[in-house]
Amino acid sequence: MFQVLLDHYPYYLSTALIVIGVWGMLAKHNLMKKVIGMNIFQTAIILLFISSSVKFGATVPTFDPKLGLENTALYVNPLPHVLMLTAIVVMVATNGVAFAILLLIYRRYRTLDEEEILRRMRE
Amino acid sequence: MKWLALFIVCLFVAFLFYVEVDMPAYGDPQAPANLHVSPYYIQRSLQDTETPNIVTAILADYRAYDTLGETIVIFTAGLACILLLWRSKRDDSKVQRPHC
Amino acid sequence: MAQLPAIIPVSLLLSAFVAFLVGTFSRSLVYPITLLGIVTALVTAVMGLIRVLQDGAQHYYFGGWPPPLGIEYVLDHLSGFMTVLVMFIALLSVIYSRRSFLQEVPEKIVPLYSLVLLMLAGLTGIILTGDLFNLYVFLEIASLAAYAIMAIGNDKAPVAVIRYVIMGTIGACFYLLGVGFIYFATGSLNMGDVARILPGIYGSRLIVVAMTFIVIGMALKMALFPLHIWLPDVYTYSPSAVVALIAPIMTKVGAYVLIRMLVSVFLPNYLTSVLPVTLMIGWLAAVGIVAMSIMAIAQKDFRRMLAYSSVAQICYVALGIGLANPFGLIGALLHILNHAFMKGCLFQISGGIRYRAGLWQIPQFAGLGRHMRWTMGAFTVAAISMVGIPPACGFFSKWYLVLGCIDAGNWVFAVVVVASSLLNAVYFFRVLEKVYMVPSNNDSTVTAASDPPGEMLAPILVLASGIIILGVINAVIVTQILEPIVSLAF
Amino acid sequence: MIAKYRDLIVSLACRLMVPFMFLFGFYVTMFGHYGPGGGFQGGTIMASGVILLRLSLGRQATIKKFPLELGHIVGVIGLLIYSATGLISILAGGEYLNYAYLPIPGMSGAERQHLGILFVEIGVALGVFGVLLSIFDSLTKEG
Repeated sequence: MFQVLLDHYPYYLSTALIVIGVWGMLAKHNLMKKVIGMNIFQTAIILLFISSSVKFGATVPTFDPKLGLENTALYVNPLPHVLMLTAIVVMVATNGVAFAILLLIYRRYRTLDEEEILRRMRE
Repeated sequence: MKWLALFIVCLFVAFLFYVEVDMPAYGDPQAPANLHVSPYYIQRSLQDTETPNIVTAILADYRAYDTLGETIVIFTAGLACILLLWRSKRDDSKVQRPHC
Repeated sequence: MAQLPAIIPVSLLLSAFVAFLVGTFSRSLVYPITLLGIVTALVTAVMGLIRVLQDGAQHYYFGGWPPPLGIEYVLDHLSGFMTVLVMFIALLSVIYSRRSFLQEVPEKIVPLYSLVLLMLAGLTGIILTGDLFNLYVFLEIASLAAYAIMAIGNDKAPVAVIRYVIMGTIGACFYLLGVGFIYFATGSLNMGDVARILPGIYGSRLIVVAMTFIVIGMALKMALFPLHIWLPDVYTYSPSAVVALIAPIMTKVGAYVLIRMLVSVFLPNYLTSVLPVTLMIGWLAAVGIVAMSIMAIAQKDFRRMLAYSSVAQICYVALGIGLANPFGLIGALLHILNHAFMKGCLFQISGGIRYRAGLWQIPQFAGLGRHMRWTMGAFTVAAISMVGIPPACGFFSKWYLVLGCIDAGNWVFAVVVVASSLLNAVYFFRVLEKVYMVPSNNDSTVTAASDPPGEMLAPILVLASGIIILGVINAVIVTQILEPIVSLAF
Repeated sequence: MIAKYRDLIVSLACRLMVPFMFLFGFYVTMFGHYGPGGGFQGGTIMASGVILLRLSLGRQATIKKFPLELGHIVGVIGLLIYSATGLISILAGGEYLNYAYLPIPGMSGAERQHLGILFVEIGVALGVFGVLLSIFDSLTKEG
């Protein structure tokens, strides 16, 4: 049991971050905090992918003449890095759109509290 | 709502703990993800593209279409901000601009 | 001709860039460029479908790198069918949208049409791709563009849309997590490759959780019953032309991804033997059909009624997927087609009523039947089809769904499908009664109303006649296009 | 509306830093072939240079050099460079984005791939630079 924990601890750490993000998105009333929760969620997923690419004793995935190319265990897995570069950009873009919509809401209602906005919408 | 959120979060934790026991060990070079496609990238990308940085070779060549999608995503976000936040020229001329 | 699969999204993307660049200098050129891009994509999609029907599935390797290395596009019966459907509905909606946008948001035409093109490019990208991660990227393109164009409605639209943003992002992140677990277990991202590797490792917990996460993520995107809470508000407060564009195709593409996952990634025998996830989807859908139809009956706002009805109809598709047998899948696919036509028609009609009379509330519709003759005629056709009366196409998809239920021996589902037709009848005939039977109270907004201008009326009539035509030729569609898909899966 | 930051040292330091930020962004874009770097990173650094100017000198002062429309026009040009690279390979008979078909005489396939990656990275850098600037300008526009 302890060995399992030791073998997977980075995954558990990113799980903790994912859960914090989901909690922020679901339970907070302030829309800004929801967007921050969204950010934490996405960053935690990025962390999960990147920690899966680690190989102990390996270096960055850039060709090094001293190491050669025969032994692939000497370079970390490059594919998750590529995927996460794309995912980071997607995250930035989602944030941009979310902020734009938040600004629209704030200009019209002068608050970002969800309860308050919903109450005013019903009027 | 709080209780529902708590329930969902607990479910989520249970799922993730359930799955992470079966994940390949951290830092294991023999993990399935490190054995299927990634060795090809590491061994052949220099030969195929003359680019020492393997990440760049994958990003802009093997999976270049993903990168096109990535650039389009951010372009979409830019357009979305313009659509939502820019006022029309007609409106702007009416509003007196404060000078700073 | 081998380039066909790539040209569909690329022509849309290029016309989006060009439309934006040209639009900053001359606003009037944006609409023709948009139309040109969509027509090009539609023609290419039709050519692609014809080619698929003749020669079988087409595979296209981006950058010339074969599948596990590079990104692959797969144009087979399923994706060809969906591309043609999405582009056809999009063409009609864009033709319809011009008048409406000019009335509601005249100064924002340029970014608006560019975003519409980007959204369509994202949707075709989702449909055509054979790569799990590429699907995520295009899913985000389509979603971001959809958030933006939905948020320009009235004061309440941004509040509704920010909830959609949060739910949609949770959905996309769940999908990404699921793809991640598949990647950790197999090392591949290509759907065909993953499907080859998976049977050896079906026991792994990674695959079970990956499947669950992908299904939950897509259920959020397609607004499956308990996760639908973002949808009614968004459809009610967004601009009517935008809803007429998005409602028929956006949620369907979520359903398509689910079908694609079941058909070409996790093969159906996995679902029935290892994880009863389809049964879960089926039960949720069955509850959803009844609950949402009842909610639709309770609504006074026409758009809100249609929105709840949309959720109920998506549940029919999910029910077909949940049955996981050939008839169920045919029913689901046929219902995607039929519902896109019916909901497109209905939302365009609601926009038309708003354009001419400015009305949303059903009680105010009294007497509209005499003044908006063609529009209300189309509404009658769509309503008959929604209820499921034979010459219209809605009957046939329900027929296949019932056959699927009987095949699976699940009588509860069969009863739900039949009984929900009665509920549909209640809420549509209520509107029909108001429109035709109740005499108008000589309200000036009603008596002054007439059919919307030809540009808006033509798409409505095309869709309404399409409903009848689809009903007549449904046997051809089923044998030519849908049965090959089903034979692929089972 | 962003006002000028009323401190000589801050505004002078920012003004001095910006050319170097551009240079560094360009370097990061070009260095992507050999080490950490690439179009997105380089474009972000360049965009942050302009954003720093906007924050320190105020919008009115910088709007002449970097007009509001600059952002999205540069962004679209970057995207057009990217998709044109793909289209040229289609016209030359290859698949979309297959750089081995780029019509450049006297080069082997791998060298063309190398050059194609460079074009694409420049496209991404311009696109990200323009669009990030445009997002910043939209978000800070007065309502």
